[in-house]
Amino acid sequence: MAPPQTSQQTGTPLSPAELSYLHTSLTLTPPIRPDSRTPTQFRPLIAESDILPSTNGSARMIWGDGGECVVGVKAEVEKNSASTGGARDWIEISVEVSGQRDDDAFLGMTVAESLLVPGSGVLERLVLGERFHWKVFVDILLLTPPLSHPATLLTLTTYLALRNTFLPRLVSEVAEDPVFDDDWDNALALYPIGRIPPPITLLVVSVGENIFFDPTREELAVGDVALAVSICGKKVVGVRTLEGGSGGVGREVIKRVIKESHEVAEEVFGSLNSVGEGD
Amino acid sequence: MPRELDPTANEKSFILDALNQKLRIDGRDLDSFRELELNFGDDYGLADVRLGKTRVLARVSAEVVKPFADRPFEGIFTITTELGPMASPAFEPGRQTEQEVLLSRLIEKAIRRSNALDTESLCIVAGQKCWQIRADVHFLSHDGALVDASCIAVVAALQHFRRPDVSIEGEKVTIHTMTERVPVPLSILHVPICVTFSFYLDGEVCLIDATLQEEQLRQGDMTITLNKFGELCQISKAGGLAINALNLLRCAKVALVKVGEITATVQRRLEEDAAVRVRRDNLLESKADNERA
Amino acid sequence: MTDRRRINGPPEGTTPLEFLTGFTHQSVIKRSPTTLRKIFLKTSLTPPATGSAFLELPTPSSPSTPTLKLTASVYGPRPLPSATAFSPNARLTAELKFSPFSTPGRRRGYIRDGVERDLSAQLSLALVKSVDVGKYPKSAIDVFVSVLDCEGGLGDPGDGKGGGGVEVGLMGVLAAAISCASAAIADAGIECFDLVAGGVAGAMLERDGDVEVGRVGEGGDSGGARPRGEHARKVTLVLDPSPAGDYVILAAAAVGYMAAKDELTLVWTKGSMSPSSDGTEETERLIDGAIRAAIGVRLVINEAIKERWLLGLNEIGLIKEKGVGGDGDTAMD
Amino acid sequence: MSRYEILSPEGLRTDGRRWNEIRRFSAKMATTTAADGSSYVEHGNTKVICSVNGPIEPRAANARSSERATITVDVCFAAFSGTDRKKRGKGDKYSTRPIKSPNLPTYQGGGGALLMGRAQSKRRVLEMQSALSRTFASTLLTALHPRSEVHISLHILSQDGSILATCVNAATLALVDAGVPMTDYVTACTVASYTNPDESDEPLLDMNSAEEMDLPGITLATVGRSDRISLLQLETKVRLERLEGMLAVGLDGCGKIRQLLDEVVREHGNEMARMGTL
Amino acid sequence: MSQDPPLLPPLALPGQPLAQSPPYTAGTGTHTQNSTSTITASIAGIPRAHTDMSISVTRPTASHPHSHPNPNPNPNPLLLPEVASAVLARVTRLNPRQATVEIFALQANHAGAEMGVCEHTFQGLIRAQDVRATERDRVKILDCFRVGDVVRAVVISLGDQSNYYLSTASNSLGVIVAHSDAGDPLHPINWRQMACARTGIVEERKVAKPI
Repeated sequence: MAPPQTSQQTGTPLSPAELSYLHTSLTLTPPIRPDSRTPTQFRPLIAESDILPSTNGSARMIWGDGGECVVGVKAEVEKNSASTGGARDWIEISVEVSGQRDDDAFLGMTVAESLLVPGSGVLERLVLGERFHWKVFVDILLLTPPLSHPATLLTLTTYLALRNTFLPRLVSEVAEDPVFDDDWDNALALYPIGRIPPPITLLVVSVGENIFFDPTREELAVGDVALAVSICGKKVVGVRTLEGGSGGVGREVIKRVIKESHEVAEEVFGSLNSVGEGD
Repeated sequence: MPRELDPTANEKSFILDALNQKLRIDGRDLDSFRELELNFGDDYGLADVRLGKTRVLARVSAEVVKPFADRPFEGIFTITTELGPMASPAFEPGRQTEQEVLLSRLIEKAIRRSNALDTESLCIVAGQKCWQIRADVHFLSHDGALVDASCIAVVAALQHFRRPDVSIEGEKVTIHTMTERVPVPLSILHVPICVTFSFYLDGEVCLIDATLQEEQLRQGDMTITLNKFGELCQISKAGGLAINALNLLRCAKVALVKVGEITATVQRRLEEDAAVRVRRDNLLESKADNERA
Repeated sequence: MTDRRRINGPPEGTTPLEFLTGFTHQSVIKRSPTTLRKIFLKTSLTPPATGSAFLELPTPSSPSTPTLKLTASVYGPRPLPSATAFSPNARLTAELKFSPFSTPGRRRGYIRDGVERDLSAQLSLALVKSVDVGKYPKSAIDVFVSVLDCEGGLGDPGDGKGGGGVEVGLMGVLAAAISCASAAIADAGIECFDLVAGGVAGAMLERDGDVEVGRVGEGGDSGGARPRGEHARKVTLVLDPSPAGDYVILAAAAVGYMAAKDELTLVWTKGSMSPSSDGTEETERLIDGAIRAAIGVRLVINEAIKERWLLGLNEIGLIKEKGVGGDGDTAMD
Repeated sequence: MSRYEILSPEGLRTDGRRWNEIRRFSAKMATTTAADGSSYVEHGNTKVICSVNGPIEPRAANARSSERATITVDVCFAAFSGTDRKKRGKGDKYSTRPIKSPNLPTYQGGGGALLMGRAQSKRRVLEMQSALSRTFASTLLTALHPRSEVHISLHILSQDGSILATCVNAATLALVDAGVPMTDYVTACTVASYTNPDESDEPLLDMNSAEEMDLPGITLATVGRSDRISLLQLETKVRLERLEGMLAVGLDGCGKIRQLLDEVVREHGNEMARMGTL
Repeated sequence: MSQDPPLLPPLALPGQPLAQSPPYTAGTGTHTQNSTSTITASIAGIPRAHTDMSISVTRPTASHPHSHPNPNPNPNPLLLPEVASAVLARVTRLNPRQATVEIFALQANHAGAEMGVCEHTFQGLIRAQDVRATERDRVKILDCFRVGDVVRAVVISLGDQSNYYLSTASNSLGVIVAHSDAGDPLHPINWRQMACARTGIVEERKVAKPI
């Protein structure tokens, strides 16, 4: 069965010869990717949103390489006193990779970091009067770990789920205990249209002069540097280095990666939103 | 982890051939239990069940605890089972094997979940104090039919058990010692009994109360829990050989009869034991009577 | 049911003790944005380790100033545990641990939590790219960094601050850990392409009295609909920001930087939605800033290592004091 | 016995079904390429994803048997599958779904009860797993693949009654997709026994969670078209006389499910033929 | 020192450029940056230019910074067995096919390196066919080594995950220290036998040529 691919380990079964072949073919201009994609092209994926009635928002994504990810968002009312950590505890993210004991720290942190970007205005939409707030649980379930690094799959699915997350409308007064409008049609979107959308994180690997999006495991293995770039709305809100690559890279490369991913993100958002309308 | 040795090929073929001719190697006919032997300890709530070589000991004890926050009006009833190496070398102490979990789940469903014991009656002060009745099942030797035996043991022990009497005036709760007041029996709503069927030869043959050897050779099994009023408490046929629905119903009918017999035996033994006790502590008994009068 | 056997806690829970953290952050704000805090770095203080280093910043002027203290120790190259498969390169593992008493107020447990696992992963990333792992086949190099004291919390939720801005606490810790560990590796004499220095830079937004950016509510709509007036407020680039600083950091970057090769081994940036621009050039500015900080730190590392060596060499009188013109860091520019 | 009417005088159930109707059933095969076989089953609001790997080399030494393939099952309740999100304890991957039973109020809040709930559900999951593996062990031709393992992993995304049954159906589909040789489909459904005001009983096919809470019911799985029952579970008290009626309805229900599964499989087969993969 | 190299700093730090790759070559403790072919220091130490135009950076072994009560010989943590490096090893296990040894000292195979004691011992393997150069198929391990012997050998391969593969197939290689069953030291008498001075008992070994 497919080995559980954690962010800590990018083991590839490739021989040095194969790796060098891969590396050269990727450094060509124009580059040649093993699966003959263009550098900015993503692998085909099936996405559906709003699949689980028992959640406030949910999405499911299946990738060509068999990676499958389900995200369910649930909201519970909680006393402000209950969460000592302040507003940042109001959103709780857990990443569960099936067949793995504990949650994946790196992925969790990456998602949480971009999700809790200050000023995204999510947290204040969770406020319920003076004493209560919504506590949102984002449960990310990686059913069959993909053969490549799951970060992209994971965040795209999370984006879809959050995009379709709705919270019942509050009808009670600010001071009293919250009472909700039980008509689901009046529910409020967690991320209303026009406001800042949820973030996504793109996985980018740079080989020589070229930059590739949605890299496969093999491409990650030969890349000079692999970055996870989080984009929220139109803004780059986070960059993280991933394992893979040997030696450092010049700052120009990093900057180019950031620029390009910012441009590509536009298209990604576009297509994702179309999914949302799709079903 | 040590495993129970499987029967040799010879034993296997012999037993199966015998079964094919509707014969069991211990001479029983297919749908009869082994000789059920039930003894009680000197003090209340200790039942010792022997079913052939299988021997199970059930101990019921009570203590006063705080009821669960979400169910203030109910007492707590727990059953704990532990398969130790004493029963069979195949069992290790400590770590729960799958078999053990399944067994305890079965007994759980058969007795606790079917509300054989009326937990409301265990409440002393709502939300404050209640009795926790706890049944510990010990397996002394394992020769098949553990479920049936332990189920009998537990229900017998529950019926045999007497808890100290309590009196409440105002806030004050007094728990009277056994000598001070006659201890009171638990309120048992019904007496569930488990009957386990074992299926052989593609369902042609089905046995009751299989021995260990027979259990090892069976293709499928089913445990039906009934009480003598003909209420099904629990059926569990977890996979194994697929059995024709009519056969299953037939089994259920048979089970009902068996349950009747067993409950009767348990009842008889309880009465005998009670009689013995009366004779023994006649004195105390009468004294208590006067006090109550 | 088995759970009934264990002793459960009291049904009505107890509240943990609140500690007062009496920090006065004045010293921090006095620093000009582009000057780094003073760093104290000393190598080979842990005899059993192959190489080790201790880093502290800033050198406490008064006992009340929050400081960051951490030690790094390097073991190896030593043979891999027999279970692991053959590897032609050295396996470098880095583990970062917060000592239980490191964070004020809250005691940290001994089991590594998510933060620690994440930082450890990033740390090993930053280091492994600088070490010449090819030189040490089938051997393991283990780096242990333990944070003894971290300037008034990691800025993890709980210690109030940072609602409006991003947290730089962790970045500071990571950067310091990288520098310290790199010094330790050099001290161990393990062959590496270059030393890695960690640097942090942040886009600072002075908070003037009238507007509270600290609270969530405000920070919330600061994204899209921020009044024009707000943009007038100065956003300056600050190197090596202290989490104890009394200002809001809108965005921050931490880098692992190899000065001699002018290459990055690690990039970690956090941004916020305000001011609403596309974050690219902002991020770039920050990365450059962080690199500048890293260069500064690098000089300190050089000096520390040299100092250690002069000590060593003098002992055996291999060279005399004046021999070293200290032009080690001329290589940097 | 229940706060609201399970069965209206017109003979309609809360979700508008008649007594012998099953809920909307839709299933897909080969949903992912990562596993040898996979399926996704929606039965009403109960949704299960199943993936099968095997026959593979046993991952655990004790899962190796020299004469037949061993079947291992993982059941995992997603954190968001229940009505309220499960509170996960350190390390355990099981949902603390309240134990359903008419006379036990469901566990909620209350430290002790929750602890109990978690321990309970852990064992409950274990029971499910063993029941599933034993069910398929008797229908798959395991003797063809000695010293190997067939691993079935089930993820329950959303629970609305008949979970064990749905798991069985999903697993059957996935096993067919994986091409593991089997004698016939194993199909499962649930039957509740409703007590009319006039004490006469009425079996209701295919319980949803509300009905599971309030009514005694059985889960049964049959092999192929025959009325041979390989799995039968009853967890709550009910008169013995009623069993017969429930079984009858249940067998009929399983037949229906089998029909549906069969269509899915054939549809998928044709699909593959069209794609030229066959 | 032919012509003076471009000023070598008295103390080099990792990443510090020392000289251009042509004419100079990278010696120990240095590496050549592929991009700008400059010889760069990889460790902190004293750079030296050698007559063979190679530049090396060395840590003065005598002062390994933290070893203040300076035990001699000072275990050098950075010694790793490489192919062709000579080692001293102690025999720990024997079976008919191979002798398992633990390497406790070795001599890196670059010029002018001397035998150094390593901090950790490495597990090595002397396979029957690697014991001697002649009639390898007749080798009986039990007639060549005994547990406890100290062997001089060379590394022939990094081997598998757990063992380095060693060879004693040379006159200068083989058992150099051995004790009889009684525990008395044995002295080599010929290339395959050693004798005890006290009892005169003779035992079989693969003897290294005494130096």
